[in-house]
Amino acid sequence: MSLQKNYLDVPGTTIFDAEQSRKGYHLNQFCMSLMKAENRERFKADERAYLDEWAMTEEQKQAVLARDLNRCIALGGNIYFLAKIGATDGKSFQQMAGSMTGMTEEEYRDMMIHGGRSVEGNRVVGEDGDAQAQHQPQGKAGHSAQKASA
Amino acid sequence: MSLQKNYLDVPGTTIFDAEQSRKGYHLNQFCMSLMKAENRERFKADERAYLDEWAMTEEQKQAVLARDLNRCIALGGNIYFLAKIGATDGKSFQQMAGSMTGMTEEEYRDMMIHGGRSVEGNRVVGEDGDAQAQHQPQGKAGHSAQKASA
Amino acid sequence: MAKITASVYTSHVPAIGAALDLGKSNEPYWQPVFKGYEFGKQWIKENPPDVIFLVYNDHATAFSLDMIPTFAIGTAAEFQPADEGWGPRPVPTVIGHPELAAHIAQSVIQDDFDLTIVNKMDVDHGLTVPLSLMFGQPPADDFRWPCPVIPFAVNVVQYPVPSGKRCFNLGKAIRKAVESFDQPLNVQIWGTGGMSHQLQGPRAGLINKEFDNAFLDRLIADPEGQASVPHIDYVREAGSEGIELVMWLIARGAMDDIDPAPLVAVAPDATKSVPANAHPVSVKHRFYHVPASNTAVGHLILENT
Amino acid sequence: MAKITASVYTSHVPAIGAALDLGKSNEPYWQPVFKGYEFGKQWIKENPPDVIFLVYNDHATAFSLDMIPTFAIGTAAEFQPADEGWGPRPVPTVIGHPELAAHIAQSVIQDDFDLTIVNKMDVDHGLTVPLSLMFGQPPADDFRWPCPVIPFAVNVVQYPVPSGKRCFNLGKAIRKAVESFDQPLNVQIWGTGGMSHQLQGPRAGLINKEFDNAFLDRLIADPEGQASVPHIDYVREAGSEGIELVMWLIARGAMDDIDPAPLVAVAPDATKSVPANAHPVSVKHRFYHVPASNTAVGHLILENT
Ligand SMILES: [Fe+3]
Ligand SMILES: [Fe+3]
Repeated sequence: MSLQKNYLDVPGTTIFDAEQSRKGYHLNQFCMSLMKAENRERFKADERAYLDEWAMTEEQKQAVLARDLNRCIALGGNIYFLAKIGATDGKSFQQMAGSMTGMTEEEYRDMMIHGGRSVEGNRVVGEDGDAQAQHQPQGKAGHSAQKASA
Repeated sequence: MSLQKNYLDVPGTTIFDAEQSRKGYHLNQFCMSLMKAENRERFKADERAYLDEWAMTEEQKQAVLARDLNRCIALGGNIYFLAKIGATDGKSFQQMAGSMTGMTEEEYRDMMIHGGRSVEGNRVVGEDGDAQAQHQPQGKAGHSAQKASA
Repeated sequence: MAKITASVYTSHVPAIGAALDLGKSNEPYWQPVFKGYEFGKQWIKENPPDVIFLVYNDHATAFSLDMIPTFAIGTAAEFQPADEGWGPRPVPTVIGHPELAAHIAQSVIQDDFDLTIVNKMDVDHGLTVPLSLMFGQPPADDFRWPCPVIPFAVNVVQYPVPSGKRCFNLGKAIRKAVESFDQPLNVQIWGTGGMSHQLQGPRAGLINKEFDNAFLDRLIADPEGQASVPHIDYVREAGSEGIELVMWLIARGAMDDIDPAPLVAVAPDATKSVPANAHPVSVKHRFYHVPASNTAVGHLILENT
Repeated sequence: MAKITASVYTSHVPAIGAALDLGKSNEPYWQPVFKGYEFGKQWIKENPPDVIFLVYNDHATAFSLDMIPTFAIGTAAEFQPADEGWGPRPVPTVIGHPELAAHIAQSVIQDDFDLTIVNKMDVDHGLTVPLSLMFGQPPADDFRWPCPVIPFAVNVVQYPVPSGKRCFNLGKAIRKAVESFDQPLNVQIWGTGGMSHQLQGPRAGLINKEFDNAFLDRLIADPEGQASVPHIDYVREAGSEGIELVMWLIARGAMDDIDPAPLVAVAPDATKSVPANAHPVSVKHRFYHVPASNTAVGHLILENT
């Protein structure tokens, strides 16, 4: 590839382009299969066995089992596909989105009620906004992590 | 519709446009099903029963049973879809195409070997070429038909 | 002759559908959202369309990674509400308008838009939530949407997605197509998706009121200018899913105040003469609210005059 | 940097595949057909491409009426020969080039071509017969095609199909895309289908040698002029399936002698200055024969100089 990817410097953001799509093909197609009620039942009955039916990497399978959506996205997953896992778990889009910030459900919901995350400091990698790498995880989880390392 | 259909005056020719496609949807989708060997077997075992599984009109089913490809096309069929019926019968594209002219296989094959059908008189409805309505069916079949009516 | 009389713009947040379907619309969290649609519900009763041309995006529902059409037009007789993983929404089947849809497909393909024609697809919240917002839940004893709908799906999931300029020009071609249909239909065109939101990664929850309101201002007053804004600006300023806003440009491009000639790239030093606008649009309603779940909700109704 | 070095054009008659697969290529009926490809088989051995960008049409194989993409690019790692009803052709799996395909998709979508990206599809005779004609049957102990192939399917089954001008411009955009790929690949672009033939109705069997040869002349010397010929001329003169020839214009538009600026509609009175051509193409081979089954067979090899 040599077409410019001018979207790599947005912090905490992965653009689902052809390269991500290729990486995540089987992961995302597994997610699509959860749109059928009988597949959701089979997945819930034995997650590992169901995942082993798909040509996913072991890393992708572990990320799904751990419900680590950030990891799933790094491995080629797309949020609209991954949402089918959340739906199977009975989770809302807000719970799924919040889980990627490290915040608790309440913390994330509060942030949204108060107008959502500000774009200030979150436009370009290297600024100091709350979505930048140095401030992860967010919320109380991050505070304790920062205390622990201090 | 009011976009001009400037292709209605070509003799012996049906353009597969959106309107034909809508008319022939179930007929053509039935044909697609014959791309699977097991469906070809089921169709051959009981054609009528297999056709009754599809939301086709009775007229379309009759045209398929009679292998009347001209009728199938008039009812919304497209030749690339209909070819799956011929394939199921073990027929070649040349046999299928020839069957729509009324010529015998030999007559049609001879016409092709000698350079195919001429475009002269066959460009516009109303001319006097061999594809015009007044000269159907073609070949010996047509000669006898013309004698009988004379 | 058919005619586009108005365009409607709205976010299509899935949680709004869930709130409606679970009877939560009177909760304090949701009340301000639904209040913003009261005008629209009354307006559309007084201005009932014969057909809605509904621009939306599929969210990995009808289209997996096996086939990703940039633009897909639904020409089928009907479309079922999809099971997105929570079970299908309890809303009516969407009835299509195969004749008009096929006519529009024919016209815009001849105008060099390379559509994919779709005769079988389920429709997800991107299409059904806007219908719910504008029509409410149809009564059990007459369980159907008030009019046929032509679904028009735009790829905004896998990059590259079509440019703002491409979307705006497509709107112009759709208007031309509608106006050449020989039945006297009152057609509305809806643009859905957006506004600012991001559903993924540590930046999830991004909202940008300034961007959203500037977008609304410019969509109304300078849509051609807005059409030239590159995707990276949407992503950076309005979140990775904020890119859905390009779909609003399709609906906007179909309005009467837009010069129907295709918008082409203009050299920076070219002098552009802006003709006085003989057909201004009328802003019937404008609404903005934060949040609905992860998303800013925007809503606009424009009428041709 | 990747580079398109040559373009190959050929009919893709299914009966040719059947003749090869059933060992009939030495029969008197078929000998003149295969003789016409002897030059090409030798030429491609001496000029082996790294990748073939193969423009063809699907014949109701991968695409039913459920989804009809105007332009579909195959970005998968491999593509299986389809069972078109007679069982799959006994030819190797087609290996794709996902990186280059995705790169081309990204580039031409950004140039306003609204592709459908396809990650799963079987390929029919439209794609495999040209490979068989140019490469022969791969030996049993090394049963594979000599290089990767990017399938590019054009809708020529349901009207409206893309115009000649649209196809020609797409060729230009493909060339630009290939030339911006950062690996030094030798790319060939193939245009397949045609020449005159009609498979349906009382006019089945139509052949028009004059039209076909004039098409070949003009494709070589005045492709821009040929690109402006309307579809109805192909249908009337070259049979309902003769319309497949528009696909040759995609390959032709990607050659070096073509002005890369998009071809736009020009007012009849506009004076057009034709620049002296600094990059003429070289005609390596030209072949024409009637019949193969229902069809006239045409074949052309053009090299960039
Ligand atoms: Fe959306
Ligand atoms: Fe073909």
